[in-house]
Amino acid sequence: MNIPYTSEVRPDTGVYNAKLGIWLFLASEVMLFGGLFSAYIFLRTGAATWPHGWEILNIPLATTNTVVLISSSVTMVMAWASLAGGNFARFRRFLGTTVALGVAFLAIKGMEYGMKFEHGLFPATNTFLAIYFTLTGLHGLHVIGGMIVNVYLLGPGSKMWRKDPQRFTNRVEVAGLYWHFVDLVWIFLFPVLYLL
Amino acid sequence: MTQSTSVEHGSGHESQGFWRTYLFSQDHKTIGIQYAITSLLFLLFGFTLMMIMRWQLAYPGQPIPLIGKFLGEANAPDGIMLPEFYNQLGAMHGTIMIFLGVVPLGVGAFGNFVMPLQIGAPDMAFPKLNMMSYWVYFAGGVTMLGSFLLPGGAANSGWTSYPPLSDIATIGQTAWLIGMFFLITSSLLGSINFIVTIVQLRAPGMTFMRLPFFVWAQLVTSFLLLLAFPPLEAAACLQLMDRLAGTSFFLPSGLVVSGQVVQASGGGSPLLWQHLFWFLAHPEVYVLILPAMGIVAEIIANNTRKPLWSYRSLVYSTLFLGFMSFIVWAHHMYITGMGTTLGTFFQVTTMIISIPSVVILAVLIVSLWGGSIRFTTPMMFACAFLPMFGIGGLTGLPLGLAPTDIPLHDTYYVIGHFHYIVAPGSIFALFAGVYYWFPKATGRRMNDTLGKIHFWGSLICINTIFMPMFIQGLAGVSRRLYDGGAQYAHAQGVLSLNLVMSVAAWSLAIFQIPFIINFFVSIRKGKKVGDNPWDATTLEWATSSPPPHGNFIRPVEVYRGPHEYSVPGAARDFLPQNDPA
Amino acid sequence: MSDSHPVDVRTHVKAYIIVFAALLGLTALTVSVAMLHLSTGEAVIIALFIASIKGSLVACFFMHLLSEKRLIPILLAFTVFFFFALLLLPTAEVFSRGG
Amino acid sequence: MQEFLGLPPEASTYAHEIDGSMAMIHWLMFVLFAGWGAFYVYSLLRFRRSKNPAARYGGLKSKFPYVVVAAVAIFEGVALAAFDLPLWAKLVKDIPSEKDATVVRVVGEQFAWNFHYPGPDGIFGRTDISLVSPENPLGLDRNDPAAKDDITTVNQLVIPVNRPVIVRLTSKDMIHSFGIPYFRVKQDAVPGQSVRLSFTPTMTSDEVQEAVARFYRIDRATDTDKFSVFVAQQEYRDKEGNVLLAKGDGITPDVAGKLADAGIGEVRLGPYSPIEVACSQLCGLGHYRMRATVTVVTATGFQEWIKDQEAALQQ
Ligand code: HEA
Ligand code: HEA
Ligand code: CUA
Ligand SMILES: [Cu+2]
Repeated sequence: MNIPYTSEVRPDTGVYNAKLGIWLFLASEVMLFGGLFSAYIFLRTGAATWPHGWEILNIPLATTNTVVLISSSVTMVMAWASLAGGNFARFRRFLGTTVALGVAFLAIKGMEYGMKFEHGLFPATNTFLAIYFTLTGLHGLHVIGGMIVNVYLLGPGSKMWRKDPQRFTNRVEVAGLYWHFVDLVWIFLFPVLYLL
Repeated sequence: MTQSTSVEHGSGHESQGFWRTYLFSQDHKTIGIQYAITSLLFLLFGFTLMMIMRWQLAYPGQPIPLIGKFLGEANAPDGIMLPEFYNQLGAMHGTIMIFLGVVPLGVGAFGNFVMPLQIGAPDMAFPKLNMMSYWVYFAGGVTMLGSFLLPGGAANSGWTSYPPLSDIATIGQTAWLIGMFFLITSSLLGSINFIVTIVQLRAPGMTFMRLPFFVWAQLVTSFLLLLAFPPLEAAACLQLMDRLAGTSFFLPSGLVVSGQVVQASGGGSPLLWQHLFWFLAHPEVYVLILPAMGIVAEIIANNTRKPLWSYRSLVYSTLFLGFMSFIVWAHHMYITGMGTTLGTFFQVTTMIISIPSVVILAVLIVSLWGGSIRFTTPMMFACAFLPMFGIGGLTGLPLGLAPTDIPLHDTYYVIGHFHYIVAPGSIFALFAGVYYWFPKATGRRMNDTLGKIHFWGSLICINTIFMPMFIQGLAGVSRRLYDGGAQYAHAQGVLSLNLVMSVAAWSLAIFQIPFIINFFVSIRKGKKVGDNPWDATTLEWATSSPPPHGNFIRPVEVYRGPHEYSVPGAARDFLPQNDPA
Repeated sequence: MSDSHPVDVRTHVKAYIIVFAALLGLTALTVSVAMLHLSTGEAVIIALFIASIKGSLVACFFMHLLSEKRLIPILLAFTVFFFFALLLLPTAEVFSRGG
Repeated sequence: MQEFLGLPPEASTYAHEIDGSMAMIHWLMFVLFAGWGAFYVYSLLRFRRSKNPAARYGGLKSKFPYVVVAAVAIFEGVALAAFDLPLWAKLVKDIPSEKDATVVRVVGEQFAWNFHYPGPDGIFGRTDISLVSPENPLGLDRNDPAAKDDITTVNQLVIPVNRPVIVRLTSKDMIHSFGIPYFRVKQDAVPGQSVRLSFTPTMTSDEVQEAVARFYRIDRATDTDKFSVFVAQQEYRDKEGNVLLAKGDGITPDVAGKLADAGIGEVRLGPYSPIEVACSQLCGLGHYRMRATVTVVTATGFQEWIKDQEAALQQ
């Protein structure tokens, strides 16, 4: 049986199924991180004292990570553009770079965590660190999830390119939307946790 | 159109093998039935927990007969229930009924089975995802059930799981949180699938204003699940961190528990959890009721043989209800120390949200007027839904006004309020749905006599259970009391009602036996019926019973609104949506 | 965007590069503002303002929000509304009468 | 309406106002339910298939349902604006000056209520969680001069009638809820924060006891455990004049038997301590028994009680 509008766009709504699906998912993610952000504000406004992020956290590392993640977003969208332009080899290069940048991001994050642990700073130490580890940890899980999808699209998933190029391009676009969202979350996490 | 391809595939589905056909099916109808059976069993289980609790409330401190010996020494030594165990049963009754019973039945089962058929779609938009959401739900259920076997038993901090109590509770609470992650994931996958299906897979001609109201109800419900669950997920993450990583998101500084100063960094707030929890849980209550209203609307239109009165106000009220449900949550928290600013805001929004409910109920009641009412079994349950929801909804009003909520908060009045909505409300509507769509799923009809016994018995018993709760609540009896209030002077005058309610609850169980027999026997032995036994207009009746893989043999096209019954000048008293006439 | 032609894509790519540069610039800006150690109020406003610009750039260009038809923007408008409802939550701390 | 709803005695100033609001909203509910119920029953009967074989496509023509909806909306608006919002503001904000009130600190813990009076000096002594022990559940530092005269009780709140009481409420461990049904008072005790509330009792405990006393049927077979919270409200004697049951005494199987012998089938009983604090928030396995008694006494009675407590402190 064929489900309609898996690769072509439904004229009256202007989207194909998966695109609507991923946007809905992102909407729910907005509410997930929204819940955590509002928890952060709730605790911070209620706290007697609250440290500045820069006093505890490592700004240069985090800035590097911001640049890494933004770059990976660019390569992700370029990967999609390459597919849309019909250039599969270029797509592979760009998506490969995206995955590599994701690994770099996680490695730097891991270093940051390691440094904190060495100094005896754990989630249980205080509320600031608790929220820091929870938010960045959850964000890290999202990065890992995105990387699994990207690796799949780079490897076994890419067989679809020959059978149904349109659908495969859609898949990459959808994966990209998710990846950009993860980037977007970081764009807010970075100032909120590190700079304020 | 693409549907034409479904014809070839429709005939080839027998070759799928047992596993793919029954267990790991991706067909929305099979998944719907899997959801139905699982959630009905959970309902029965949740009810059983409550019947055990009702023994303790009726006869505090006396050994439980029959099953008392099997509950375990840690829970009920010599068959006498311990307070810890009572609290576990209460928390798990609430959790199971809501998250594993009513929502999966209303959304997972009926939504899955009926909605794609009603919009003329061959299946859900993402069949694999659909299968996954069932199995994730199943895993959540297993986690919750399994938690009874953990040391210290299941979660025992109420279905609301308020910290600090839940933060320091036994390991069952961790299982509860993990179970909730499964259930939340399942709901998210499901709701994305539902929305995409409704938006994208409507058959040609099926405009939004021609959708059966049931589909509207599912659409709004899905949005509620999609956007309200994540904040609870966030809260569950934080509570899990508190329990496993030693953080103190919900623990303030300076706690002294049983004489010991708690070793935690402190600086958290117990109220934060309540806000995040109720941000989900108020929309969640509309998740419990909207599918029920959808079912009732369909059945009323079909059995009054006339269109719903003012379909448009029904739809707009539902949308408005869904929208408003996100900004009333703190009416559960009036007595936590709320000031006047917030108090005013939430009282006003709560009163505003009651208006669309009044409109919905008015539409459904007024729809009876001018009809030619057939009292079939589904119709009887649907009709009973109206005043029962009315009682439940009306008793929400004094709770919604902060001054009158003070004496009523956390008393049996609240228990009565919401049970009137979810038990003789939602559950009756779901029963109605089972009787109504059973012929579609099996090609056979359930027995009417047994159905009527089930109906009258349940109606009487259920009112006898929940009506006395208002009396107890007004007298000030608290909920969640292990002995039902036996040691409180102010409870003495209404204490004897506990026995009445318990007997009614056990009798209610007896009246479910005809239903269970009817259900299973009718699958094989029920009277065979045609494709459209109720002379209905919506698309699910335009295909065979049960529908084939791919749903429709020929592509369907829609020409008119959902409930065109008794159209003047028409040959029959119903005009199906796909009838070009 | 699924029916883009190669030409189309090339202009896109140019836009992506410009946005990338803008994002880098804004990152530098927000970090340097943070070095000034302004008062909390000012710092919050500036940091969130810059973050919002960056976020909008990502959403509008990388996520093609600008070229989506009605459906998705409407969905997002709703989400934003509910998101703000969620941010109403911390005000509870401010308006509570405990202390 | 109040009697119909079975509301308990109104033993504080706010109780009456809240009950008024309660009665009003229940009137609306009954009227709505009866109105719609009549319409509903009539429709079901009038339009059943055997009576009305052919349905009418258009259904109800009149717009009256919208009028009803509008009326409900207006009623709710008025109830809010004119009654409930002002009443709520009053309940939350109208706290008298501490000079004109009896001030008590109330601290909930699993599963007891601790009451802390500042004593004659009117100043609460210092507390410190490191001093908490079974004998000193509040962690009161008795070396602090302000603490020397502080009175603490467990599960017993004694307050004078007709004088405002200000409660400073908090909790040591879980969220508890300080609910006194007869005063229509309920307030969560949230650990880590303290909240002030105020109410004025208008009836003494004895008056309440009298108000809720009822006749109960007693015979040999009576399960006297069911009457454990009751005491007799008057004296019962047999024919010879021997006292079988004195005023203020409880019922035992023995007494029940003697009463039956004397041919007394009904006795007037009232609860031993009628006004009580009921914890109304699930706080653990002992939640159901987290009960404290409130003894409302006359002003002189209260002075005496304070004096007794101070005397006990000196020893
Ligand atoms: C499906 C479930 C459901 C629904 C629909 C509702 C609907 C409403 N609820 Fe309820 N509620 C719960 C489930 C639900 N609730 C649960 C589970 C709890 C307790 C949770 C816990 O603490 O464990 C709760 C608790 C609860 C509280 C907190 C009480 C407390 O803890 O102190 C409040 C307070 O405002 C409230 C208010 C309302 C209101 C104003 C509505 C309104 O939407 C109702 C509007 C409806 C009407 C006004 C009816 C109109 C009637 C007519 C037109 C008459 C018809 C007559 C005939 C047919 C004859 N509810
Ligand atoms: C959807 C929600 C839901 C439903 C349907 C019910 C249904 C019932 N509830 Fe429940 N209840 C809650 C949600 C629900 N409850 C919640 C949230 C709480 C608060 C918990 C807390 O304090 O944290 C609560 C608390 C609660 C209490 C208060 C306990 C206390 O405070 O100490 C009581 C007391 O009597 C009670 C009783 C009942 C009864 C008798 C039913 C009956 O109506 C049950 C009726 C059930 C059926 C009729 C089963 C039908 C199923 C079948 C017949 C299966 C057929 C199977 C096949 C065909 C395979 N409930
Ligand atoms: Cu303390 Cu319940
Ligand atoms: Cu609510």
